[in-house]
Amino acid sequence: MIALGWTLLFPLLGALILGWLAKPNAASLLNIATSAVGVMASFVLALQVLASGPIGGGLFYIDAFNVYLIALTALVGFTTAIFSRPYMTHELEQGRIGTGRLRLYHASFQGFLFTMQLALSTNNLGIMWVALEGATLATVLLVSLYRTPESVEAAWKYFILCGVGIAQALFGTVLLYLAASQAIPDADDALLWTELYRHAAELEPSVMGIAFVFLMVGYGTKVGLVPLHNWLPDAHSEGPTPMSAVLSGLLLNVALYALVRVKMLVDGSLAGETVHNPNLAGYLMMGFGMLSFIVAGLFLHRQRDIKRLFSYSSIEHMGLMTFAFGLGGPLATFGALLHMTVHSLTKSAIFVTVGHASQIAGTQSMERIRGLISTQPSVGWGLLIGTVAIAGFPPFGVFTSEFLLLSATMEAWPWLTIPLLVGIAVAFSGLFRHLQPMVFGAKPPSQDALKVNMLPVYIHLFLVLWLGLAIPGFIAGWFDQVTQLITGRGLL
Amino acid sequence: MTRYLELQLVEQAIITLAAMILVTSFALLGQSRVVATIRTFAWQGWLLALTTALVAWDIGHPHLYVSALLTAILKGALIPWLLTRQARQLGILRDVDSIVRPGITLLIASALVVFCYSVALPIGQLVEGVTRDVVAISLANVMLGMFMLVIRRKAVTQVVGFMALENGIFFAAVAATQGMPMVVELGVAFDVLVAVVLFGVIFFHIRESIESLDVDALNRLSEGEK
Amino acid sequence: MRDSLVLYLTAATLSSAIGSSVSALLADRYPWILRLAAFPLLGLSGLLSLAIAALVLLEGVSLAIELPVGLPWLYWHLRLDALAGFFLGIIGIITAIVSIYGPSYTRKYQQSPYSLSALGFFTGLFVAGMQLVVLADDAFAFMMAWEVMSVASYFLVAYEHHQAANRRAAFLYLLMAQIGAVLILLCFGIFGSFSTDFTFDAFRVAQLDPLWASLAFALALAGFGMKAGLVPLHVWLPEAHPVAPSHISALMSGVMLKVAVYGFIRLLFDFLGPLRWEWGLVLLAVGSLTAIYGVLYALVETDLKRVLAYSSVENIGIIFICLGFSVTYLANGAPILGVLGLIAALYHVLNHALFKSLLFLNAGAVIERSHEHDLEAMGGLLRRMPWTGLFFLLGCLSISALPPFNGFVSEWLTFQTALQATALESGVLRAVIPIVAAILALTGALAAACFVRVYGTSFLGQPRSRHVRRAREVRTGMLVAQACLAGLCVLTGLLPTMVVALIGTVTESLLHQPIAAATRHGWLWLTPIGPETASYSAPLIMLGVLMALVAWFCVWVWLRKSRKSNPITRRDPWDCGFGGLTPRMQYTATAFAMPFEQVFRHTWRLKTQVTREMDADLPTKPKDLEYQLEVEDRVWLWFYAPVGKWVLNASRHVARIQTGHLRHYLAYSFLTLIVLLWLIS
Amino acid sequence: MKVVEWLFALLQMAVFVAAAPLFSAWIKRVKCWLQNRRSPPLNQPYKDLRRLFSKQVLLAHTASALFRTAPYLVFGATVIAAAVVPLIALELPTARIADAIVLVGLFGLGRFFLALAGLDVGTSFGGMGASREMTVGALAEPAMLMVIFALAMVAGSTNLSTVIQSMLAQGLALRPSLLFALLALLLVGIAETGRVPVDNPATHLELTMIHEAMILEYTGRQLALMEWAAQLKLMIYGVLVCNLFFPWGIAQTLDVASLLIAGVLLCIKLIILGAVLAVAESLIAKMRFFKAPVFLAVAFTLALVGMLSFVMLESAS
Repeated sequence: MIALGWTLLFPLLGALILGWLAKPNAASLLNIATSAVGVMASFVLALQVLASGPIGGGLFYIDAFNVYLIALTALVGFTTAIFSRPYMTHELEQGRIGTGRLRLYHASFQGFLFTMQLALSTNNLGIMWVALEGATLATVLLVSLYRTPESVEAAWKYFILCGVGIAQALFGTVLLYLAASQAIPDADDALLWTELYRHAAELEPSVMGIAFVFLMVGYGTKVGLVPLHNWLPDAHSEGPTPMSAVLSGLLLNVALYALVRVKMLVDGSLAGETVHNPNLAGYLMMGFGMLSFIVAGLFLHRQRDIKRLFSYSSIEHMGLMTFAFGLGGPLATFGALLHMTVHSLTKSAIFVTVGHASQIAGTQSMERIRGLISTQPSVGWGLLIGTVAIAGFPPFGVFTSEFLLLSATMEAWPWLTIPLLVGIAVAFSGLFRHLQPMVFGAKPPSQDALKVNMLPVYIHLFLVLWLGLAIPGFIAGWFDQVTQLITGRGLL
Repeated sequence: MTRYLELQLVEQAIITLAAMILVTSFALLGQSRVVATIRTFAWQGWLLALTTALVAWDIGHPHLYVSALLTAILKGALIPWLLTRQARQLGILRDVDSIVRPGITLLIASALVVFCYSVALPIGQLVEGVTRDVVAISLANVMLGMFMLVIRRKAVTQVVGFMALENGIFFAAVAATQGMPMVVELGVAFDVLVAVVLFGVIFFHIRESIESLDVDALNRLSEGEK
Repeated sequence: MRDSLVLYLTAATLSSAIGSSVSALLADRYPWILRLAAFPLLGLSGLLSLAIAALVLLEGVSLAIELPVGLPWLYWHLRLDALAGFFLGIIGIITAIVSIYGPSYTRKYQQSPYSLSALGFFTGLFVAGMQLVVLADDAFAFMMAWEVMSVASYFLVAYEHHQAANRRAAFLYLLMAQIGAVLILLCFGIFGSFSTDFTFDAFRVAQLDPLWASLAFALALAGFGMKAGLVPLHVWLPEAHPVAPSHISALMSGVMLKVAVYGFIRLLFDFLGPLRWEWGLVLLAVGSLTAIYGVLYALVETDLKRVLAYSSVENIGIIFICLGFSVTYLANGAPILGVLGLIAALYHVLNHALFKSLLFLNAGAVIERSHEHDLEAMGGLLRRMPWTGLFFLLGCLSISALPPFNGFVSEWLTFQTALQATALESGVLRAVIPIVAAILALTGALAAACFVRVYGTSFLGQPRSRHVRRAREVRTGMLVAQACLAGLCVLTGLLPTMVVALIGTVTESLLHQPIAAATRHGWLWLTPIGPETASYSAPLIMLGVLMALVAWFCVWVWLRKSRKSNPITRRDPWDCGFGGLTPRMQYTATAFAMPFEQVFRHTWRLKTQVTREMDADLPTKPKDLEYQLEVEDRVWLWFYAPVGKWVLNASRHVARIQTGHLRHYLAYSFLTLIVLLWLIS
Repeated sequence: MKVVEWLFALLQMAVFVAAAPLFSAWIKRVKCWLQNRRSPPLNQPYKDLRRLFSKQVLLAHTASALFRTAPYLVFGATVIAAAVVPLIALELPTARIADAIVLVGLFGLGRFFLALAGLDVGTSFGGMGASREMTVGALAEPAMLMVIFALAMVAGSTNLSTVIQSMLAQGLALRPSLLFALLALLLVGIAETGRVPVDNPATHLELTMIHEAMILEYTGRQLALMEWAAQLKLMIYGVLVCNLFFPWGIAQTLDVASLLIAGVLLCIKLIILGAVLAVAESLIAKMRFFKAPVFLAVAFTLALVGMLSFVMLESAS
């Protein structure tokens, strides 16, 4: 419990302090330090949970599922903090932002981390909603940090779309509460996930159906499912790159996490149901997932802005995960969990390199980024290897998860492998046709090497490589616990 | 009809209020001037507070009084005041955000209400009559709020639509489920408050970047042919 | 004891391949590392795999281990049987020889802007990947190794990345590799859904029902065919091979394509239960198409390495024809003939690995010295690079299927297999197989013409450009490598009986059907079915050829004295009395292929462009005449271009939904909500 | 016994090689009769060869080593081909060295070096000749193989002497497959040995020649070897036609009587065949080069039809 307290408390304190701390250098260091403490605490917490089962049960509840996301969140937050130090310093030197905005940036960064951890660790679906709304509020000013017309527009769209979406999720939660209040005597416990899960079978199916639709649309907006995705590329491309990294790496995951939690309830309630299809939730998720996967892949071909490119690739991968969770079954679920991990690691690493690359070239438009390998090998190779990894090539973990997903699909829905195959091919070509000219080729005169910090990239890619070559025993057991949690059946 | 008459007076009052709230939603759709929209929204807030108080009195949940108070202060007074103030500062208080085809809009809106009712019907097996109708109405409120968001062009009126949508949700929470747990209520209220503040901030940003608050002018970021 | 030895050898060969790639990482700082560490380690790895192959094929050793990596419930299974051993041997030979060639070849990159580290690193990774592919014994390890092989070779194709053309080629290559890999994965997925887990042992016992079996066959054909270069999936080959460094092209064309063939053989003969004769027909059709298509394009291309790439397509076609024969016979209960077909296929795999690598190494030498890719600019290289010329000639003889060289043996075996069609019941098959044989015959003859053209225009005649006139012989390392390969070509052609006996162990372990007849009559006589049916004695024919050379030598020695008194007089060649023969008057490669263009004119899509400028005072006499010929791959125009266009259109249409208007987005979410509510109510 | 067989095989090969110029001389003579010209004596080719062998060699400046070795290789390949073809006796050890497919391969080998030699000097004639030769060869070779396939399927073997034996064994039988195969073989032979209507050995008219264009630069003994190889090739085709389709009288055992009969009979067959060829050549005019593919396509189709007719009509069990 103490560890949990630290995990939650430190980001909050950090946010408050950094809101006042004016010195850029100290602030960025403090930012790193706070996140580091968060990582420690979350790892301790993870070890506790793995050793002695779920803890909490009242307002907070930590089981294998969310503790691994908590650890992941803390880790990515930490590495991104490391990256944001040189990045933001360079922005400051370039005069794109002032110290005031830098304060805002650091405060929002930690605030965002806090909301993420809160959303993950809470047991109360209402609080979870509050936290996710809070995540939007914390990041909306980051999107418009540069105050360019585009960034303001992006912020507005982000705000309204996510706000509306999350409001729908709130309505869904209310309906959930309505259904629960019939089954659970004590009204105050009626939103606790543990309670709901225990009484899942008694929840009124018709209400749960409607509730899930609202929650699907609501949290789906945050996951970035087509056609609710429109805020995502704008927000990613206009904000500062570290924020894009955490948005892609964390926010989407957490939203998906919420969706999966709800799906578990709905499945429980609809099981053995005649009015609705008992697998309603799964089918909805599969549909949305497949749609997002294909459409995002097609979008990749038309991109001009490097950050938009990779945000669409995020949509594509979230679609794949949603599809996999909807597919259900141990193999698919295990694959989806693995994919969640490796995707957020790889994608945040990519955004780190993308940030450096766009600073080297002084622009985000891909026509003007050329010959990175010749200009600054570390960045060029980082971007190239990262993209190879995200495109699903071994020996990186994304390949492993896609291997699992494809074989699971082959077993359950053989003919669905055809659109998957097409989607993979389209997405791959969309990525590489833009990537190759950027990394390869001779060094253009306008570009010069910068002082960069590639440590996050190395850490992330190393982890992804490790997961691809050999999934360590304890992580495998961990994922297997989660798979048992979600599907009721283990894999090992 | 007889079933309705069997209800207690309080419940009848609640349903009447629900109907009035629905009317205000329609009114919000219909209003064309910013200031009037905000005012109507304030009315909706008061009605919502009143409903909450009635429910509290009906089932005697003390914490519902608190949330009634919260609603009255936030939705009834604070938010409308903030919006008005910002609108005045931005000098758009008297602007007109007229609807293109009022007739069709009204038609669609009423169709939506019917649709929501049909969606909410199956809930009937679950609980006694009042809740079912209340759910239907709040669903209608939510939908109308979204519809308003879709058809309105001004940033301010969009915010009002957003708030109206939230009102619908609140109404459901209060009238159908006798209020959410306190902690959730507080959290939601806090979020709403922050949201309004941020909205205000972003109004000014928009105003700086494009010379109006017309959201249709915000179309730089698109994937279409350039 | 020997098993543990094999285990150690396997570990050693893999680790030295990896070691070579890791050590190469320093090559940018210390270039000598590439010469003194990376390539020697690579060669060591090659020799070790060769040793393993020898142990497996001669001693019948086998190996099956699990590495504690991969998925927690599915560790990497590695297994070494005769088939794997055979292909490991091929990988070993070529790798070893390439690592002799490499050090002196890669010198030219030391001044270039390209990173030596990348070259060495990915070369080692590439080789390790290929070795792992043939060793892998479960689907996951196989896919992992397969993709590592693809990615590493992608980086090698993109190595000289400053030219946009190379980047395009690499992109196309990786894209098709990706699609092919997913197809293979799906094929394994079918097996997986019919068996307990994803190990190949489970696949072997899996009972697929006919429909799924045929589906798996189709997926495998497409997936492995995409890597092997079956028409119409071959388009990456002629793009990727020319742009890669030549020793890499040798590895890719000589070895990687064979690894794809290995995968297909493994899946077809080892996993897929009872074979069906329809599959045989499919293989025959695809193989014939590929063979004839490849050779016809090789005949009109003028870029040296493109010609070689298309000829690889042709040879892959021949291999698949042999496999088709084998499947057809096996499915019709003629096991001996089926084995014979498989032997022919494996023999041709070996041959093609040898002579195609040789030719690519030659091409590398030629291009390095003459700085020309285009046949039209070469000529007269034989007198400037005599040794390279000799080895290239041997390569051409082998690939043109001329006795007594190795290419002929496999073609002869294929014909012998085809001629036993009378053993089949089905009249259709009896009629089809001879026709395929006819196509094969045509292919062989065209290949001979193609390589006469290549050799004649590049090494004979007079130089057509300044660089070529200045060309000199290459360094010793490169020559030694070429010499080894040329020697192996001659050897495998000279002793077919022994090679067949060697391959016999592979087919026996795979199909449990010995072939005693072929080698019964000693090393001198190859008698596939029986001496009365057909017999071939390569050594004696070689003897005859040698005697001809000896005769020439004797004449030369005998005339030495008289030559002293009156030396051989050299004159200008016959010029019709106009005088002044210039190199531009020679027959060009395009001109050489002209009759074929006339005959098979409907095969290609040729863009001929003639610009002639008439003489002012004599309007009938052209003063300046220019003839340009462009060849476009029809498959590209018919299949790939439309698909590409379709994707772009689709993406354009889809992009319309991102209008940029917030209210539209809200409307999407609104409508989604309504639709979903309507769906569930 | 083995040794004797080997010796006799070598002797037969020597006879074969020696008799080749005579056969072409005979054809020339018949042609002269038909065109009522005075014909050269039958030993004229031998005189030419002797003259050429005694002449000194002239080389072009641009000629490489390959140019000088090519004649020996071409001649050698043709001689090996001659060695494996049964002339008057069957069951000889040399016949087992190579079967019919290898025979085609050997012709291919010779053609390969011939064409390279043509390209070596770097004149436009050489190139033109080589290109045309390879075209003709590339189309003739499959046709030839088809003929062999047809025969091989009939006889169940590609071994020439086995094939001939089975022909003898079946006696006089009219098989469509063999008929078509014979016609195809005649056409292929004409094309391969550069006779009218595909090529004209008599002319040096620059634009029509194929074979002559390739050896244009050769002089002295090298030219002699090339010429001789060409004559030998013609002879081989003649013997193939005679012995494969009209094998009666060929010696199955190595005793003097049967060998004599076989020799005499073969001479008669060749004389008739030569006469037929001569008649055909003087009746037909040389065709345009680009008609040659059609000519060979006909041969190919005939052979294919022959084989298919065997597969469908004759082998049905």
